[in-house]
Amino acid sequence: MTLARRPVGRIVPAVAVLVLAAAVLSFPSLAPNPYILSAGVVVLNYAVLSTSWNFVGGFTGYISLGHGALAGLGAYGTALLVTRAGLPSFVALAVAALLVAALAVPIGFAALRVRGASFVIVSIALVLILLLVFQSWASLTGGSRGLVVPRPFPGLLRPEHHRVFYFLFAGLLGLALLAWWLIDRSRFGLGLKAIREDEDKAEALGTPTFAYKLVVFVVSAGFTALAGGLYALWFGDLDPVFQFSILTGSYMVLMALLGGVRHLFGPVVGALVVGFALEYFKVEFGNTPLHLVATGLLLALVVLFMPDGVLPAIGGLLNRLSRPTQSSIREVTAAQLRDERAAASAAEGTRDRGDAAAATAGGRPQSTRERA
Amino acid sequence: MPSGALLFQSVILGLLLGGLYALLAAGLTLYFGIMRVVMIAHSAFLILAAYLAWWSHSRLGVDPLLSMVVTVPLFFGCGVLLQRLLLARLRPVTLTMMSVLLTFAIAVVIEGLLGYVFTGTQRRIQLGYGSASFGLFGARIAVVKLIAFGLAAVALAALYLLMKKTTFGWALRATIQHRDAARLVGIETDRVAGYGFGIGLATAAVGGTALALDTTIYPSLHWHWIGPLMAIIVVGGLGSVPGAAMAAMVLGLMQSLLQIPLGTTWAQTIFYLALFATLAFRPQGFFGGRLAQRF
Amino acid sequence: MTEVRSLATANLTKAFGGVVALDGATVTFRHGQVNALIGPNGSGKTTFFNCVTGMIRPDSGQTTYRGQDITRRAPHAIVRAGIGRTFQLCRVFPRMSALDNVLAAVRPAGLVGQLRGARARVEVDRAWGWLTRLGIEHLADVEARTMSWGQQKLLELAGVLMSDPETVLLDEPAGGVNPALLDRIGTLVRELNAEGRTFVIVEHNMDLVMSVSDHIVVFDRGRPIAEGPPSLIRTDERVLGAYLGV
Amino acid sequence: SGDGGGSNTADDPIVIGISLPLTGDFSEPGKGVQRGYEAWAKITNDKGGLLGRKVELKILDDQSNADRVVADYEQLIGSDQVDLVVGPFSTRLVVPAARVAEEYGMLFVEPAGAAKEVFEQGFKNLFYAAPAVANDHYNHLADYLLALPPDQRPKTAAYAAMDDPFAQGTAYGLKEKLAAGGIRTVVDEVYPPNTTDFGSIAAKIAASRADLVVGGSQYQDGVNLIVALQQLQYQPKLAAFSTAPTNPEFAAAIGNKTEGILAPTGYTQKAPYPSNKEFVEKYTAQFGTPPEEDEANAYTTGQVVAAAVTAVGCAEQGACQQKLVDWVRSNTVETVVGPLSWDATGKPKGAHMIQQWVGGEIQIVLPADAKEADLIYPKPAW
Amino acid sequence: MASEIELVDVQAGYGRAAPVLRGLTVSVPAGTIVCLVGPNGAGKSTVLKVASGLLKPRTGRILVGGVDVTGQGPQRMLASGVAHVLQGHSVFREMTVAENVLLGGYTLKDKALVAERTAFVKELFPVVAQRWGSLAGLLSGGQQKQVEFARSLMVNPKVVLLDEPSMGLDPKATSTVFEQVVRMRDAGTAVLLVEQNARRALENADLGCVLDLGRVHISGPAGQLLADPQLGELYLGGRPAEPPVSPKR
Ligand SMILES: Nc1ncnc2c1ncn2[C@@H]1O[C@H](COP(=O)(O)OP(=O)(O)OP(=O)(O)O)[C@@H](O)[C@H]1O
Ligand SMILES: Nc1ncnc2c1ncn2[C@@H]1O[C@H](COP(=O)(O)OP(=O)(O)OP(=O)(O)O)[C@@H](O)[C@H]1O
Ligand SMILES: CC(C)C[C@H](N)C(=O)O
Ligand SMILES: [Mg+2]
Ligand SMILES: [Mg+2]
Repeated sequence: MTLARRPVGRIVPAVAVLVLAAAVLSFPSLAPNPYILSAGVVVLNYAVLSTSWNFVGGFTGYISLGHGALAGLGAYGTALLVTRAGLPSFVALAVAALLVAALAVPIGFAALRVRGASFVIVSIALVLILLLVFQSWASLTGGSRGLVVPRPFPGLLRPEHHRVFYFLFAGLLGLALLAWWLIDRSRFGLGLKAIREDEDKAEALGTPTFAYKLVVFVVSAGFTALAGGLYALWFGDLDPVFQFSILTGSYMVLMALLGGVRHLFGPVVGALVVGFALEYFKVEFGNTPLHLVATGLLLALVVLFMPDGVLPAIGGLLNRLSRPTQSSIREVTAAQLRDERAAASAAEGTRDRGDAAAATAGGRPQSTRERA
Repeated sequence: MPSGALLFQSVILGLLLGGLYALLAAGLTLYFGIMRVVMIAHSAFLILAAYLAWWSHSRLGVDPLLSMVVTVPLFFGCGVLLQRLLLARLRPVTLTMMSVLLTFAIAVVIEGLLGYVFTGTQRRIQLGYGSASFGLFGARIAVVKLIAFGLAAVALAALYLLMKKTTFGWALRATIQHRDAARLVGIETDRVAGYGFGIGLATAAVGGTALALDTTIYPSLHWHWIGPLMAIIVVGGLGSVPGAAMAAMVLGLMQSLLQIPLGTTWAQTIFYLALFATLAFRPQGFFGGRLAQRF
Repeated sequence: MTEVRSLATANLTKAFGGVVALDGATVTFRHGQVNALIGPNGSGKTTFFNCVTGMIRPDSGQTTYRGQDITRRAPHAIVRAGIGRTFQLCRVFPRMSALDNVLAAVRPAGLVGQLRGARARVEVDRAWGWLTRLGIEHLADVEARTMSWGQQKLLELAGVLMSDPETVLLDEPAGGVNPALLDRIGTLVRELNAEGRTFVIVEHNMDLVMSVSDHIVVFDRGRPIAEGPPSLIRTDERVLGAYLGV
Repeated sequence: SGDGGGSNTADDPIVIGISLPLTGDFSEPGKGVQRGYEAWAKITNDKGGLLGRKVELKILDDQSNADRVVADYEQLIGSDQVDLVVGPFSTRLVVPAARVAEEYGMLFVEPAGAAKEVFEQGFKNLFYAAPAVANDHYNHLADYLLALPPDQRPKTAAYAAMDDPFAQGTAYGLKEKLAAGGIRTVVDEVYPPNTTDFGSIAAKIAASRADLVVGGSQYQDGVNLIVALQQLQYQPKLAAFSTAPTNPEFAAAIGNKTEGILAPTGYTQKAPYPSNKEFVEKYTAQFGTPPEEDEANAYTTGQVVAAAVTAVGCAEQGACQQKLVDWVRSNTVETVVGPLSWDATGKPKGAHMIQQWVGGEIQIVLPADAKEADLIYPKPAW
Repeated sequence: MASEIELVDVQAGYGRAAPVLRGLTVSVPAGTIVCLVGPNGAGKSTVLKVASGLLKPRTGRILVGGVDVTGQGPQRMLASGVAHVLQGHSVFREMTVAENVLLGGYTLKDKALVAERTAFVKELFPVVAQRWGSLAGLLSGGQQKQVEFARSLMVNPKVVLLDEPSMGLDPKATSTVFEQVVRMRDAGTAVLLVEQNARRALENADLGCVLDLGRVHISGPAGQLLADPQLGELYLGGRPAEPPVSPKR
């Protein structure tokens, strides 16, 4: 049963990757005007952010509403390194991301000690405290006057500027997705998922849970900071109120959740939907706060009716259509089972026992016939 | 060096502020500690209640305190519905996580509707006694602040008694801890959980009215309250009403005193410092902490 | 028979508020044996496991494993030293399939090991082997949370065995397991023991305890009151009074 | 414009793109600005439009959000192909918005980027359509106070400013001058924009017994601070707050205890400038109340753009924009706030007036040549 | 003899999955212990959940005292006299032992009766009295089970559904529990007992019922089932453990 599904399980993602990559890369040439292109940049930025968030949220189940703060740190870090230290833009970006990742170690040390609701609160607190610091420490950060990030390509016209950053963001997204995919299929990833399910049990099975959480938090922080920093270079104006906003973090959660946190492309799908939805609500309810209402309703609908996200919901639907309901009950009685087993071991002679013993000893069983 | 008079005045202001914090945190404690629901929308409801108080005062000419006659039952009803229609649909395994998002959505919806109905303009109740005050050993106590404090004290005491001394309180806690077992001892779990939520929201109605007496309100104000309130309930020990009250008073006082040397912005960081200190040294909270498990 | 000390504690003490759960417990388990730890409810057996595996810190006392002091190590480090355990209130990863539950017990080494694919053929086969031996292979693709109590219990056991511990601590492995299957579990324990694994089993099912163990330690009020082979324990006065209750 | 840019015929309206904070923190003044723009469009169209073409406004809501304001102007210029753009409200939004306009080469006249930061960005297409920037708002008051005989002159001053470039700019503009003139600063508080509880700040000011209290406020924070000060029964000799006291709802908001409060303003309905009479009349007819400062600033913005378009004779994206910019830079425009001209950074060269609440009404008291009443100092108790 | 509780041709399952119970009929007369045995995952707990109203059957009927109560929730069922003790651990972990036990009498209005019952269970299970004020979640596994059983003794129902009440209990407590079960039966209660401690349970039971694949496989007098060697091997266990494969070192 496990084997039978595999080929399909491999082809579908491969095709999805190709289609997605083609769509992403051809978008700039299809975009009718620079505005649409800039909207594309925004959506890609969302996608990178929510994918980065999903390193922590998706694998470990720790819901951080504070990832906006990490993006903000990346943005301010990049900006300050450019303006104060005079580093070239992209060097500053890399250095800032590394610094934020380093900073994520102590932050993670404090925050990852607590679970569930307490962690959510800590993550909210992180944003709020950084907001206070960046607002108050005006001599460094410019405070509420904001900070202007010099353009990395000063000669570029605005449409060209968008196009360049579109590809930069696409590259970053590819990198983040690759990293997520690698972890997802790895043993490290399985350990993280075990933490999500039952942290104490995972620890009791020998997973160094704290180290695992910390590592993935740092990776997530690094990618988030990269996205934030790249955004700063693209956007140009930083204001603590917007950089350190709970809403940013919440949108990341919304997008990841909407797409499906257990899926590689979940956050990307979520970013697309949210990106479009925000744009649509803005156009539709332009000058009333009803766009907030619409966003809220969208989130509520997802939570209530698609708690696992759009992708699993679609998958579930397809499954239900294509396959009859399966049962977890063994379809044979105890007596039949005994007879079957007896027959099997008679047919295979002593091999059955040999198999089992080899398996126990950590050896390689010669046959996998049981799974036919 | 601040003068003695300024210190004394700040202590008084801090205590009055702490009282308000305590009431507002109490409702959160209820959902959070007892029902495992992270209620981000609590402060949005608070602002909603404040708006209703403001609206009934400025449009109908009713004293804001009287508006509670309507808002408290109304909010109770809302809470019951909210729990029964929305939160009850969440899967228990992911309740904590999903409740964050669902209540976040509710908060945003409320903010949007408030903005739509009342516009984003900042509002303030204009009471005849708004700037009235009386002296106490050289300090001044504003009448409105004292009323807010009184409201908070009464509501808190009532809440505490309800949770500790009545069968309802027991039934509520049992419902949250093991729903099936609670049903099997005959508790109407749906109704009880609904009422529990209703009571939480009713405290928001009282708190919102108290809040409206002496501050400006605007639709997005609730974001401003979430941080300090969340910090308070963690410091106080999740689920402990007296703990939250103590933490609120202490932090309110500290904020007020720290404002003298540090200014408004830095003084607010006390909440987060206290939060991190709590997590580092006593994750179960400094004042409550009867809970057996970490969340 | 070898007399190698495997897991040993000296004066292990743990009090929760006024309740003294472990009261200076000094116990030695021998390598390569099936040991049983029995005692009335609340006598400190689970607490003993928790202290030994680092899940809680003892107030005082020492734990050694094969001569090494492991008292203050983190739980995962103790697992790496070779001690695996199951829980009394059985714990599985609820939203993972049975197969993944078992695979999650693999302990990778080194960075490369961490990043290797989790569904490597070797490991899947091994996991499958365990599921089969515990009679739940038909549930391999089923999420653990939808399993019956006994099925979860078996799944947990499969997970621990997958992590390939040298010494296995089982907290009430028989609780809720069908008696017909229990016989198979007894057999399994003996087989694994024959391969050199040490067992410490907490259990109230005396048939299982008496039939499977070489050495029995009886706990009462947080400390051992008797120990010896089953034949001896069965007739020990103190044990009869404190535990078997006749 | 349905057919996208480029092929404008004489019948096509001139589309003017604007993003405004219609919701969020700046929604109240944002709506004032919106009314001002609408009044300008109507009055202009009633007179036959610009270059014989109707004027059409395309207004988007930026939710008081800097990310949004950028996306809005991006959309207006790049996607909607508007012919002209004008600015949003508040310095915080003006700066990012101006950068978009700049990078698309558009003329950018704005009604509300008053803080000095706006003019330090090196923008070449930006012009602030009001008499003076924030730091100069209190110039007349500073001159007045420093000219008082030493024994009457206030000795100490307390400042409290919102953490906002504009609000701080006003308060600190005055502070610098007074401090240089020997008036000691005893309290200097900054509070975040979302502050609602002013008890502690007021306590500090009251405890300092400063002669003079200056609030760098937008609107509601000013109201709150005044009420908190009154609760503590603090009676300064002089109290000045930026923008709040000029709001029509101010008196009611603080329970009518307005006696003697001062405020700077760039606009008065009674101003003698020729276009102002028309503006006040038609605006009042359109909206039922007379215009305030925010409305006037927006109207002024419209006037500046109209003057440039009329003089240059074009209004579309492309080369025309640079001609408009050049024209504005080198000319003086008659507006409802008086004749305006700009330096190289787009900074206007005028000054603000000072108003004071006297007998339940707000009156201009400085400068002497424009005054409607005498400044009362020390102010009566509130 | 009229059945106190009767499940007639019940089909039931979880969510959208295939049914777990597939046309199952069980009835328990008053004053009788019926013991359900069967492999893990056979559906024993599911039977009890259907009987107490925790799980609504897809088809089939549930009769209590001859009255059709199909589809009623647990509160209504309790009111009709059906009590259910869950498998595993279902104490209210963050409430005290006292609160747990007293909540067992949640539906009782009579204060005196509550006091009397409390005294009774305190005497029956010493740990309840000793740990009266501590949080139930901090007790040991077996102690929690005892508290749970004590909680269920606070009311005096007509039908008791017990899901592995002896799991995790030490021999003394196990005996106490079985004694109580027998006493209930003697007082006229209908007891539906699920036990993996199958031999011991059948020894105390009147009727036995072997469940497999969500159907009743065999049912009959308990003694008869115990005597059946085939059933013993398949469901009741009790073979001596196989000798070790290789000699011990
Ligand atoms: N976290 C805790 N806090 C307080 N008391 C505890 C805690 N854990 C265990 N205890 C107490 O310590 C004693 C020993 O408990 P333990 O769980 O070790 O018993 P046990 O021997 O495993 O019993 P059982 O056979 O019932 O599982 C009990 O009285 C229990 O109430
Ligand atoms: N919540 C659930 N959701 C989906 N399937 C379930 C659920 N609970 C049980 N099942 C399935 O129903 C079947 C019967 O479960 P049940 O708990 O009734 O078994 P049981 O006979 O009590 O077993 P045990 O002896 O292990 O307790 C099992 O195959 C199990 O996988
Ligand atoms: C004078 C006002 C219209 C200026 C505006 N409040 C600003 O933030 O810059
Ligand atoms: Mg135990
Ligand atoms: Mg069961």
